[in-house]
Amino acid sequence: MSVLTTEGLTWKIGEVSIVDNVSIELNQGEFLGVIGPNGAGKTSLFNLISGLRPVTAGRVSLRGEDITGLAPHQRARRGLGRTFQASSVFGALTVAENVRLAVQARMGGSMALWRRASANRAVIEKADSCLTAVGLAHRAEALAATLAHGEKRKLEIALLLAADPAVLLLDEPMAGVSAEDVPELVEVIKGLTGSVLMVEHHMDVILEVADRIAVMHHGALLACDTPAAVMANAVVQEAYLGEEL
Amino acid sequence: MSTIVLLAITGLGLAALYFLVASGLSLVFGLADVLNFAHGLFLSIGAYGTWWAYPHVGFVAAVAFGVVVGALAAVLVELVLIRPLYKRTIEQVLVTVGLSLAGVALLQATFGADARPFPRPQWTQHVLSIGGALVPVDRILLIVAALGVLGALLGFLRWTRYGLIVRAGVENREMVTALGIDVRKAFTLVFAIGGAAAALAGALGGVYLGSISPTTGASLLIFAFIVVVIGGMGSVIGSAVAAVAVGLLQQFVNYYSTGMGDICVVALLAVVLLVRPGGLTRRTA
Amino acid sequence: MILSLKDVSVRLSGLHILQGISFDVAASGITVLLGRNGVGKTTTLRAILGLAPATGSLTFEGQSIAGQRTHRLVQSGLGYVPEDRCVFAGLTVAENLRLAALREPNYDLVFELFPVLKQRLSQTAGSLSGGQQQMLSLGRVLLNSHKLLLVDEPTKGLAPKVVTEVAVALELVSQRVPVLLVEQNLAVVRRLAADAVVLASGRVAWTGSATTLLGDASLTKSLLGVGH
Amino acid sequence: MNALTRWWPVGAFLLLIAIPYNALTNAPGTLQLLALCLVFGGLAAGYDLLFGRTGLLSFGHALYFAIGVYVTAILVTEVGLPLAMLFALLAGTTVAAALGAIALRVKGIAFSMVTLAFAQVGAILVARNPGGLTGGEEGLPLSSGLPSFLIGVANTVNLYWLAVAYLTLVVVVLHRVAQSPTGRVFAGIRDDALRVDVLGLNPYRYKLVAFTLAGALAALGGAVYVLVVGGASTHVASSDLTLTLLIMVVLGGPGTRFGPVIGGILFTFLDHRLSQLGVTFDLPGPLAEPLFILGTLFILAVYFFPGGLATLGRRVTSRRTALSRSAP
Amino acid sequence: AAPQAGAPVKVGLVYSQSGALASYGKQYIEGFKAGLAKATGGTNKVNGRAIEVTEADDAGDPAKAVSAAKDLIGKGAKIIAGSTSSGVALQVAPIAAQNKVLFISGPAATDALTGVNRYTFRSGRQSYQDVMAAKSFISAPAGKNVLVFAQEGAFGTSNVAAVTAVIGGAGAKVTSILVPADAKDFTPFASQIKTAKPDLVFVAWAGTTAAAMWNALDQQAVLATTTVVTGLDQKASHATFGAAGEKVSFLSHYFDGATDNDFAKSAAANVSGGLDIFSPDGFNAAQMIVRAIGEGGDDVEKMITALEGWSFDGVKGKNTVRKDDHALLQPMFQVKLVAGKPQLIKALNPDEVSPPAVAMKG
Ligand SMILES: Nc1ncnc2c1ncn2[C@@H]1O[C@H](COP(=O)(O)OP(=O)(O)OP(=O)(O)O)[C@@H](O)[C@H]1O
Ligand SMILES: Nc1ncnc2c1ncn2[C@@H]1O[C@H](COP(=O)(O)OP(=O)(O)OP(=O)(O)O)[C@@H](O)[C@H]1O
Ligand SMILES: [Mg+2]
Ligand SMILES: [Mg+2]
Repeated sequence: MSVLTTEGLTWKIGEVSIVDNVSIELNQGEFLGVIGPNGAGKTSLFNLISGLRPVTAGRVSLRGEDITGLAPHQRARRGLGRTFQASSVFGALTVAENVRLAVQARMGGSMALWRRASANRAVIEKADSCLTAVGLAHRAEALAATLAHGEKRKLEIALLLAADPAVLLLDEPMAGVSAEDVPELVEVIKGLTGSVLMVEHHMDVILEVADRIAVMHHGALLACDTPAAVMANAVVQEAYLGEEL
Repeated sequence: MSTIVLLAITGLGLAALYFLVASGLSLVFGLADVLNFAHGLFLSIGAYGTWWAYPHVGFVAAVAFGVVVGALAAVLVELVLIRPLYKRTIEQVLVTVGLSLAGVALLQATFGADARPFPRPQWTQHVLSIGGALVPVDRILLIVAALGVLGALLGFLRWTRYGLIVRAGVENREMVTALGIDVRKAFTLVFAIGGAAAALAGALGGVYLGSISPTTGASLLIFAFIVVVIGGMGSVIGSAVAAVAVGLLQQFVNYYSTGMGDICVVALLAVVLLVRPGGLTRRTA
Repeated sequence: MILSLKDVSVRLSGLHILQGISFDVAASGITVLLGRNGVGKTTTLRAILGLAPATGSLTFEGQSIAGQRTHRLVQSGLGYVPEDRCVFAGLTVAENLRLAALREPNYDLVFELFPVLKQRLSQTAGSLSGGQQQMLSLGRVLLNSHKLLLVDEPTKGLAPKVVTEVAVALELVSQRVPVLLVEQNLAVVRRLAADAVVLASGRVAWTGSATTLLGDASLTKSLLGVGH
Repeated sequence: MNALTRWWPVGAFLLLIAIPYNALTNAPGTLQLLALCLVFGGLAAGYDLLFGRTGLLSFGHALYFAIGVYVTAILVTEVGLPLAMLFALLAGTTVAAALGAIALRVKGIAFSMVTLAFAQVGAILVARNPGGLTGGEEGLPLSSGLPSFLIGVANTVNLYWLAVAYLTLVVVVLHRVAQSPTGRVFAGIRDDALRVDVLGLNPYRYKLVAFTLAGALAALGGAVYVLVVGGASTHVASSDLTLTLLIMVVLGGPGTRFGPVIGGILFTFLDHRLSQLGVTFDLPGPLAEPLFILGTLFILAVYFFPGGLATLGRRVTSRRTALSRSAP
Repeated sequence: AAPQAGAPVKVGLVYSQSGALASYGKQYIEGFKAGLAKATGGTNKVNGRAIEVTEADDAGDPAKAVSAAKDLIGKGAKIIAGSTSSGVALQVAPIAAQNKVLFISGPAATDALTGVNRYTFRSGRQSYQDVMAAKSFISAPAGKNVLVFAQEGAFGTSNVAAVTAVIGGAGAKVTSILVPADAKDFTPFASQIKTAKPDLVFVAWAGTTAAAMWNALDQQAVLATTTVVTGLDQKASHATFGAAGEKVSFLSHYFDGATDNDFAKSAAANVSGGLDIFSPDGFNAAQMIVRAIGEGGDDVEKMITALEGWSFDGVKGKNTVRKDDHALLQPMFQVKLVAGKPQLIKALNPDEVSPPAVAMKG
């Protein structure tokens, strides 16, 4: 059964199609990798799915419901979560508060002016467990702005874990993560429950976690198949992978 | 008919005055990212400078003097107050707010709170009969000056390397430095240009209003803000278009429904921003 | 050796990020700076450029450069490709390049390496994809003939094919100009680097030849945490 | 150190209570000035809910304050004081909710300008004296309809209590809000509203809540202010007033619990006392202009206490913890 | 309470020392000091009791004025005087009544102050007197078209009301154009006036935009084609009329040289830079205070009785405190500007310009 479907999704700027008639089905519990050359439109596709950009044509549906016209927060409420290619965390809040905010957004009860946030143990405990899961517990009291790049990436994953979404969009979670930390982060990502759509340029990571791989090229979907089939595809070899270093 | 002509030309005169104030504001605001509340002060300095020099030299030289003084004041403000706060945009705005309060008080202490008659050469006081309307020459003078400033600014931004540096510096000052460019000079230059434009507005505005007082700058500033925002921050062309819209609207509405002009301008601002949040010329971003 | 750091320390918001590091950058080839996230690699490059407040001695071509203003350093031959690209989003590609051009810019080289930039000259840099921005950022310094390039994670976020292209480009560049490179992709390091410096908890943990480092499984395991 | 930071607000509160009970400070002039200071302390704190806590730079806060002032002044003779204050609060809240709903559709400087523009309309209306309601530039004195315990110099102390009550209310409300789940969302919005959106919360709703609450607090402040001063004048609707609030907040420390209160009190006190100083010592030129001194002080404060007076103590502590953490 | 012999009497002066009206404040205080010296024969004492004057700045802000007044009253002042602006005067007046102290308002011209309460008096003129003086410029009002050109707000509306009552009451047809005080361009309004072709235009304008406004009236040939009357402001403003000045008929509250009596001479001797429009207000206030203390000692009720109905000679000539509503009946002047200098055409005696009596409100 598919949890996320795009049908003929298109985004144009002027006459140029940045995302061109993309139809994808993400199945329940599936891990779908998205690869493609720089500028292929992967991030743009995520932006359309998460509602940050209005679509030019096509539909997005989440668990059978058409969400094409909804605002980002409405999609998030229905169980769609995402990370950003460039780290985006709440810099002026501590790491712990970052995650608590995300947990709270998920659990509800945010519109409560007269309640003490600290009284909600459930939120705090959930947040702590998310931080532990990504290995950031020791940085809980640091301001997020002072984290190094790799730590910010982990925090982003923690924010996503907190929201417990049914469908996750990960935009290059491994970019800039030091080699030492990659295996750890891969474990975190493998441990995600839910269906995942992940853009990543690290082929070894993709091959390790993905059930299927979608390939984008010039905004269009070039192929969407098993890893083995995709790796064997001549166009993918030529346009994306190039020669080994 | 003659009424329409009169309203249109004087409305454009008003627009020219707004543009002169707004252009410098927009330049500094859009490019150096500082919402400069002290801009009105530069205007007053230009006006008082001209007023002071006029008895000693001719009108043109006095205006030139006022413009130079205004530019110098802006440079001084940039060097002493704004520069040490780079990257701290909110604080920069706050400093200019403090400066605008202190500056008006300083002018008041120096020149008195009362309006001073502004020197007006005889020729600016003549009226031309155009289409049956008696159009004062000073309006035409303002329109010509505004067109000149518009052309000069566009040229600066489009064709000079400084224009480029300034536009890049707004986004990431540090990176401009890391490309081997002394970005501080460029920002000082922008302030100087903004100050000069404000001072010119002060000098010609003095002729237009017939008198200056310490609060003249502040009273023009609020409309200049509106013009800048309607036009799209940082866009000089946008400011020009917005100034014309605001000036004409105010003039016509004031005539046909006495005194509702200001409220209409505010309504225009609200409508423009709600329809195009980035102003007339800017993309929504 | 073209650049030399002696006992360089950096404090940021009260944190002692670099605690007295010393190493040299050879006058030719690529010296790679390694270490896990947050160890201070970026901070080291910024300190060299005068963008982070540093104490200690910094020598470039035999002259002390401590305390010099960044733009002067760049004019005197240091080129910088920052970690998060820092292209000017509101300027077009052409304007980004024009801005960076100092004396006698070599546009041909840049367009040869990154033809896509030539196609997108009039597009604003902010609307380029992440990888395209990275190319622009590299292209900007390659325009000028610098004496040393400081390059921070240039292959981050690039498609495998482009990673190869960038590596090849850097290799070409390094034949003319020495490079101090921060890189996480060990395949790239293996291909390019002559010397390696490894940072750990604010100090230099190891210096030596890159081949030695990557050839020794126990060293890579203990210093970089990879291998078996 | 810890005990001090925890207990000083209680100490300060006790001090406020003690002021009318000793001969030194129990003079009508002093109490009157202090009452004004406290009202502005509360107002600044309410403004900080927008500026310091939610990151919304409104240039039109004076409007909601002015609504509180004028509605109370106009209605007090008709319906009596309690009802007049209630209507003032309702009017301020409603208008803030309505205009906020429009203004918050745009972001950043555009938002600032729309609020400025709305407030400008308010200022124009007040100055025009529509239907003889506001008294135009001559203002609207409160001459009848007041309960007797608020009338006369001897009863200034009751105005003072009113101001203390207002300030306490504002501080308590804001403290609760800052500690609440909603306060956490405000902090998130201040940082990055788009990110909050993607987390599944609608930033617009939360901003509107902050805006309306701040408007309500300002309107209530206006109702108290008009009683303390004994009349309304156009100044309360001017954009200058919002700028002054901004200055108070920054002086004290935006986003801190007591900073804006301290800033408001200090600024108002100086504003009133400096001109007296100028007269007493016959100071030359600009030094006799309170605004000159205040503007200059403010600029110096921006330089030398970034983060405001309230963070002076904290900066010392944060340095200490930072050092101890990097030690091992 | 019986006056204690020898104890000083406290008087509080709350007026603008800083802010937009600072120069009016300066004229007032200099006039006051000269008046006090004159009325006490240079001793500053009445019945052997020193007059202890405390000054406070209100910066034109009623909130500050109220604070200062409460402070002074709290410290024992029985008399408050000053009020440079109408807004301040209107808010200080109720404070005086609530605390049962005497309030002698200064330059504030609003008619609303007359009869506002028993404790409030005024030492200057009110708008109505200006309008009465304006009326003196038309010989036969019946059937004439009179247009009031004024700034929007309380000041403008009360002028329109006064003109409608005074000149309209005498048979003229009164219309009005009200304009925002901070308008930038007055050309449209000037052109509206021209189209209306009135026989007389009464301009009620104060503030910094006056020069632009006059310039527009002149350029659109309003001044050349009809009689325009307005009030003459302080000296510093005379030059702002420019060429237009000679085409306008002025009414004047006071100007340097309007009178040449003993009081004016003694005032001029004590005031730097010559007398100005509000010098008499300060001078009168001092005279009234000396009278109040002399007759009433510390008893405010007695002070009121002493002032009500009292006539005295002052800088402007003969002044009378009307018993019913505490209006100060006084002469006004018709003036023309010649080369930027005011010249007296005619002094109007107090009866010709006396405002209608109103009932005492409180
Ligand atoms: N402005 C700052 N204030 C406080 N701490 C900072 C600041 N900037 C960076 N840091 C801290 O300094 C440390 C080193 O950061 P730096 O960016 O140099 O690491 P890096 O080695 O480049 O990491 P990465 O591989 O993730 O890019 C990190 O722990 C980071 O949290
Ligand atoms: N707002 C925009 N205006 C114009 N062009 C845009 C805009 N946003 C994206 N583009 C263009 O759309 C294309 C796709 O961009 P996108 O960011 O989706 O690529 P990507 O596949 O995520 O690449 P990368 O792997 O480098 O991150 C690029 O060529 C980019 O220049
Ligand atoms: Mg991308
Ligand atoms: Mg780094």
